[in-house]
Amino acid sequence: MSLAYSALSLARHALTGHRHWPRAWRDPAPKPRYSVIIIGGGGHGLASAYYLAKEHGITDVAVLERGWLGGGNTGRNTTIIRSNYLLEPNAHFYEFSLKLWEGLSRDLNYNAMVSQRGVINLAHSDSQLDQFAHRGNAMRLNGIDCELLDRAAVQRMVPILDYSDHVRFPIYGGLLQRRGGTARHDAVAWGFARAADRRGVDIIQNCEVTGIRVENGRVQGVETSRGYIAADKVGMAVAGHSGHVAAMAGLRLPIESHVLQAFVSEPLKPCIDTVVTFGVGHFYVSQSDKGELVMGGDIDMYNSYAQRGNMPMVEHTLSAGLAILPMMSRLRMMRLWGGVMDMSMDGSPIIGKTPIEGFYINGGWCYGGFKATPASGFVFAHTIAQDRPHKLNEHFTLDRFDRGAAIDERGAGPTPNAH
Amino acid sequence: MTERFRLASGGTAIDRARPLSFRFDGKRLTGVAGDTLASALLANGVRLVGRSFKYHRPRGIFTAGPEEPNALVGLRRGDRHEPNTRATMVELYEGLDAESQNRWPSLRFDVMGINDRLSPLLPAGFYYKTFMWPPKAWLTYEHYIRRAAGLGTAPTARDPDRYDHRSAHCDVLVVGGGPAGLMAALAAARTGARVILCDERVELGGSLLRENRMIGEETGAAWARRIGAELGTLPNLRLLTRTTAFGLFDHNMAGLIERVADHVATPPEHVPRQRRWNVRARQIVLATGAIERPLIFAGNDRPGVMLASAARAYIHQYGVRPGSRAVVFANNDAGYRTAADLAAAGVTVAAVVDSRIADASTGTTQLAGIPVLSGHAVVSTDGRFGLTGVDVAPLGEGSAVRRIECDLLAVSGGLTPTVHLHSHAGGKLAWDDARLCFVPSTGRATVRSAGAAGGAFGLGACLAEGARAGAETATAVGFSAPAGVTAPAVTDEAVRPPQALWAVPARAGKASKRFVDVQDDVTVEDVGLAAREGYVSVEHLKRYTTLGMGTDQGKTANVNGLALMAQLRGEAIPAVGTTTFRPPYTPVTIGALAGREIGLHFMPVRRTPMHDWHGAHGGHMIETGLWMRPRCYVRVGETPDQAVRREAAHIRNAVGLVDVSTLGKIDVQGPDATEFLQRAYANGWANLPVGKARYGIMLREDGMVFDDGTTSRIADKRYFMTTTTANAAPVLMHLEYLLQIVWPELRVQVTSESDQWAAMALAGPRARTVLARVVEGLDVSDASLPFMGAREAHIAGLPARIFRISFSGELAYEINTPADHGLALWEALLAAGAGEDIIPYGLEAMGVLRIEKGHVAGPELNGRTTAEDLGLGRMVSAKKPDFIGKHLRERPGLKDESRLRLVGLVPVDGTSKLRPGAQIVADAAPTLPGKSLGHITSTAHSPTLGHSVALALVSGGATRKGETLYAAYFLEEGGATVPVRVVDPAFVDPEGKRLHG
Amino acid sequence: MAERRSALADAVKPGVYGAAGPAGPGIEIRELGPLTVVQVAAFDADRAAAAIGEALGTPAPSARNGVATAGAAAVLWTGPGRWLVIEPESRDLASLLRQHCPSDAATVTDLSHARAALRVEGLKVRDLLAKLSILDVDPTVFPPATCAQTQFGQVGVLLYCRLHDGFDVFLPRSFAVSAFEAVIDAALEFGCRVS
Amino acid sequence: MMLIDCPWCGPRGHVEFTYAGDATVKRPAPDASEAAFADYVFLRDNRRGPHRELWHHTAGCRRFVEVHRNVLTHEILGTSAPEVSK
Repeated sequence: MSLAYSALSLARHALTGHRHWPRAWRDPAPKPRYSVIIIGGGGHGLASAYYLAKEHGITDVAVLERGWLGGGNTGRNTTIIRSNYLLEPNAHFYEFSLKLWEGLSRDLNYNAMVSQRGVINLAHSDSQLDQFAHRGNAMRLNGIDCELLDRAAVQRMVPILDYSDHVRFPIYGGLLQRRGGTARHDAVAWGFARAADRRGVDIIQNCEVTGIRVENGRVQGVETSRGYIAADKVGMAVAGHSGHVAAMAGLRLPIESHVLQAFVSEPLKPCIDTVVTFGVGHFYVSQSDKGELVMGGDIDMYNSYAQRGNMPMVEHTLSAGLAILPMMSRLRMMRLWGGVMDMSMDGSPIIGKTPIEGFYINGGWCYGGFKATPASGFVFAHTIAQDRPHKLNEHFTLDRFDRGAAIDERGAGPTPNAH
Repeated sequence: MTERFRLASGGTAIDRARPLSFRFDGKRLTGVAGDTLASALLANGVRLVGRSFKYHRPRGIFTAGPEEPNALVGLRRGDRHEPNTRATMVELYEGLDAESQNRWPSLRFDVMGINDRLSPLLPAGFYYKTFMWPPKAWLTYEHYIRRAAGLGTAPTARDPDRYDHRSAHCDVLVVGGGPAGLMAALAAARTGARVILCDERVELGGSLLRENRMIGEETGAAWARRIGAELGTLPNLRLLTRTTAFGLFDHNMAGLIERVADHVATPPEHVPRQRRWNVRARQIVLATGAIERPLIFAGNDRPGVMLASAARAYIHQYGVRPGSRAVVFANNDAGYRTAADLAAAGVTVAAVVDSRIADASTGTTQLAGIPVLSGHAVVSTDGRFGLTGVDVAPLGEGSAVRRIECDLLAVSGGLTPTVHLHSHAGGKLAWDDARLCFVPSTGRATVRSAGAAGGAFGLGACLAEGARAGAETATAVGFSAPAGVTAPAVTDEAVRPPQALWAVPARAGKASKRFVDVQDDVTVEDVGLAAREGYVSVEHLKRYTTLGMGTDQGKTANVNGLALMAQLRGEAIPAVGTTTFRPPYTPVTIGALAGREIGLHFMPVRRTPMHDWHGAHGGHMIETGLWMRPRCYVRVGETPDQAVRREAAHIRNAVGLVDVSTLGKIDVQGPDATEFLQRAYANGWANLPVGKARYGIMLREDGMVFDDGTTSRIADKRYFMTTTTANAAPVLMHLEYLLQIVWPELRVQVTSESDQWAAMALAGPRARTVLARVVEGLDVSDASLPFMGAREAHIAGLPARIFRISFSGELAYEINTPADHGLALWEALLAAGAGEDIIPYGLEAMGVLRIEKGHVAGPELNGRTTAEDLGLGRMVSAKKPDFIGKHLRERPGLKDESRLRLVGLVPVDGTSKLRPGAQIVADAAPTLPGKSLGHITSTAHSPTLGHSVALALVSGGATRKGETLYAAYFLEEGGATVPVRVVDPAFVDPEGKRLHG
Repeated sequence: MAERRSALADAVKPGVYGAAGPAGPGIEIRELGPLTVVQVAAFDADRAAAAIGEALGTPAPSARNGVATAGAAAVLWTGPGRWLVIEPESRDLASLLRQHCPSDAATVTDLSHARAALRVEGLKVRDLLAKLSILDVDPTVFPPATCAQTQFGQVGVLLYCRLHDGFDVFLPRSFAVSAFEAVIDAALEFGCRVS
Repeated sequence: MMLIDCPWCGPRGHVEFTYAGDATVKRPAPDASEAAFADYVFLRDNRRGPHRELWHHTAGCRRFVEVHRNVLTHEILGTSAPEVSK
């Protein structure tokens, strides 16, 4: 029976009670050597392996995952995709990513539920509208869709927000990117895994990297919980744990790990159609297809590798939520969890070569990782295959801090928890 | 309609003398005080209460507690509507109004019920495999999927109720008021320790209220009531009923929700609906009990199928007969107790179906007149909206199916300890093969489980463990246990071990579904599909099938699902592991998490001493970083924009007064104060005489501009520093860091004086005239008080610090007075200026004036600009051996000539309006994507020049002076680009004649 | 001395608010003032403490969160080598302290106008503080003659426990109205008399 | 909420403090190289486990506190007055 996913194949399999679906990806034992090893079986690592195979014909690749695929931030984020960035390197990179998202489900033959329902950033003063105008005009000049909305236009799109005057932060308007939206996070990991597997990539779960072997400045391979595996090239895509893994290769990074929490409400009939971001309150919300309100806030502000946070940030985030959505008050928060973020020193990612030959880094994603997944894999694959960055990641180098070429979207400076 | 299922007697929770009327789906019914909505519905014979999430199958009441997956209702109407409310946890009150959910048009006839027929096409994860064609069509498919999904409907209005927060600290927190919890609380409290006991139900007792057990001569319920009363008399113990411990966080901070007024129609005035307790406990005893698992067989989801523990609870706690004719199906001894209790309550028990083979060693329990079918299982059920009968067959070979009529099927698959909080605290779990459940293993030293929560299911064991846990936790924090708190001796009857029966095998040719997770409609076949496709880790199983992702978070489903996956993988259950329990234990009202920091109090408001005056005099108040400031003062018949232009023009020609109290003010004092400023600022401070002010720029260590402001030397070893409004707090902390961590040898103290001083700027050609009228004992002539002079004097009898500094570019004085005098000084200056036509002016006119002067502010100090970028490079000291920012500002990227640097822009045509946020490009009609040369940061209509002017950050900066570029505002449809000329940013009085005047 | 206008001048409206219990309001609130508040911040804590002693007759408390009183003046410990001297406005306290504190031992800063002060009393006062702050306000932990700096929500406050059921609460001036509203709101369930 | 034992004020909830990052990075001497300053400003060990970090007791005594905390479990191993640069 056809391996491809489609309505037809679904119907055919229904006749046999779905008893003949094959594995989505194999469960191979690690080989002693690979051309390329990708550390980290999250969206970025799996996408990198997929594009290595698809774009560069490199299929002798292993993705090593400590636990289960997508168990890191891929499966813990609030699934927002957008490219509404101010600074050119970010704008071009994330816009390329958004374009990949738009064709991703069909490219992978796996429905990643890419839902371009729009992303609105709310403005609460004229000066904030000016800042949004700055960002919006920059986006348009960079060829990215974007609209500046007045209060009435925001109200038409998101009628459920509080437009009364009895609020701390009245809504003046907003910045809308219609092509922004959400995608199904787990499906991204699974879809890339299945597609990479079908191109010959070995995806190896429950295989923790415990050491990185480097000899005279060149990477040799990795020690793992399943033995030593040699490789010509090794790429790490373990955002959240970059500091920890890079240390195995003797590298210190311009990164701190911080915990970011997310919450979901009980499932409800549709009430919010777009992604709404309330920057002043560090709050954003969207509604999942299951009907849950998916909410996020700011990081807990202290270094952490624990995938859980504390109540003060929950409290603050939900008060912020009620400040724009008082109707949420009687709804219930059903689940809360934390993810570990690579907070870089300028709030922008690091994708590129390292001082160690054959060892490449992909990290420093702050909160931006999920939406970057396809482009991150695409340019990381290029960087590994060609041993030089792709045009889209040439600015995201590790040495930009020494050179004074930080990409500081927020202007917060070298204070990771401020980005 | 009468309560035909209400028993004549019994019911530990209810008061038959107090009838209550309520509505379900508009139908008027009656219950009694003490009922839950679920028990009242059952008492009235209502069995169909909702529809399932995915297949919209008819569902009834499945449990009697917080684990309820099915009986979710919409409670209350209008702005107090609460979707997805568990009927089993709702205390009945007079006039309660509930409606069923996830059905249209009605509960009995639900069109989406079609999904059940289509289910062969909708296996787990079906949506990952389809809806990919045609391109971009997903949004359309999704539109319908979203409408089919979801459960209840959200209210749209503001919640009229209030939610309070409070903190509490204790030596021992006991969670759960069942037999173990009661003993633990008593034993701990008797030592004198500060104890908090919380229980999520209205009454203490836990299982004692739901079971027919004796403790000594008393019934369990009576014993619980007596102990509860005793606890109530202990001053060092706080008793919190109707209070759910929803989460356990770092350092023993427990989150509790007290449902203060959910049991009444509307909360009394000033009483919160719910109160959230933040409890910090030195020791914690988790006596959270256990939750029964269902058994999995074909048709195990019909209304009338119920947990055995629930069936017993409805009888003993609520005096309700959960059915008329029952079958009991169990893999453990709970079945027999259930059958006996049902029989005693007058329910005909048609059979006890025990999946275990009876043998000589174990034998079978005999119950008078109740047939026991050992080694049998229920293989299917019938009944569209409620159970009408079950088919029973021997397990394994030979399938002599026998049909048994019944309207109740009580099932028990064994117990699962409620380990959520243990798990929140990072505790691990171990699988117990004898008891067939996960029990707490290692965990936080200060958190321990007692009773059923720890796997001790016998009453006697619960009581004993509770007493021990209470005494030991109290002694662990330094209290000594007095003699005499011993648990009453209760002998637990020997139980035969349960026998694993994770799913009754499907019968050939029967397609009827076997549900693992009844809320999200996850079947045994779905688990099989996940295993087949490689989604074999627990987390993949959960995410791929949505097992345990519903409002009940899989309390009755997770372990069964896990066990099935283990079977399919041919591994032991521990090898498959268990999903991490995340807070909350049960869903928590968002309002209760937010508390009182909502509405206008979402973030505190900061007010200047002249706040009320502004409001009373036409000030349009706007928020800037918590502060409320007047944007402008609008006169009758004026628009705000006109007001701003009028005010700005007026300052250039006459005089005005603006409130600048929001500026950060820092007292810098000490023998090394001067050296400290030398190192903290980029420019030099060595030779500033007392009585003089100086403009300073602070850099970040990475070389970017951090903040700017004027600092004055008011005494030999004392400076008065000002910062921008936005950076007042960050600058102070930065200085504290430098003094405490980097240069501890410097003897300097820094103290915030931001709130100590009211500050106002008197600006305009006539400023001196006005000041001279009211100042006392100070010659304010240019000779005596020149530009950048700083003096102390009295003004209109009020102490003041007068600084001759200017943000506006006019002759100006920044005047500070102790805050409580602020309004008086403000009014005195306005009075003194009456003859000079003085006006108050606002934030925006101030902005216009500073833009005309080319002074940088927030939009230019964006954290990405260096001193050079802002045209302040010459100020940065080349001589000082060290200062913050010195060492990284020389990096090539910060010296690059193509950096964005400050320039002025004017419209070439002298009329076009320049707008903030416009992009600067080289072509009149740029092709997209195009190259940015920079952007406009601030604009104003210059009253002096009579046209629009702008400050901009442009690549190359001043080197482009004279060039014509284009300002592009793409956000405006058809917005044409505006030709602009690059000029010096100081548009007005570049030589500074006016301010020196 | 010139008339002072407190930050709460318009906010404090005498009356009884909230629940009316049989025992009367559980909370009594009145504004204190005008006060003189002077900070002494030491480079040499011992010399500074002694100097304060010379100036006021009682040495500054060295114990954490300690309070010493000298006549109408209270000396509150606000950090290592840091004190706030608080008294009803009457004399030039800052100059007095400056005379006694050598400039190489401590600095003196007048903060009289930087705060608004409330006297909060009543049987429910500790319950009220438990609603507003995260401190452990149990009498065994926070007894009379001690003080603590903490926050009400996002607003930093200084609490001075004078009596078992009596606290003085010092609020930052610019936040005073906002914080006062929060205090009254929290007190409603206990009943609250503002005088 | 974490409980930080301020060496000066006593045990307080962590929301009274402002996190100030790795306590082990020390500002180099003024004559140190640009590279040394870049390391100080940008590079972190970011270890997974015990971590020495600074917290500023913003709502309390306004002193920086050195907290020895396991960032994997959030368990605090000790607090002290910060060790200063020199």
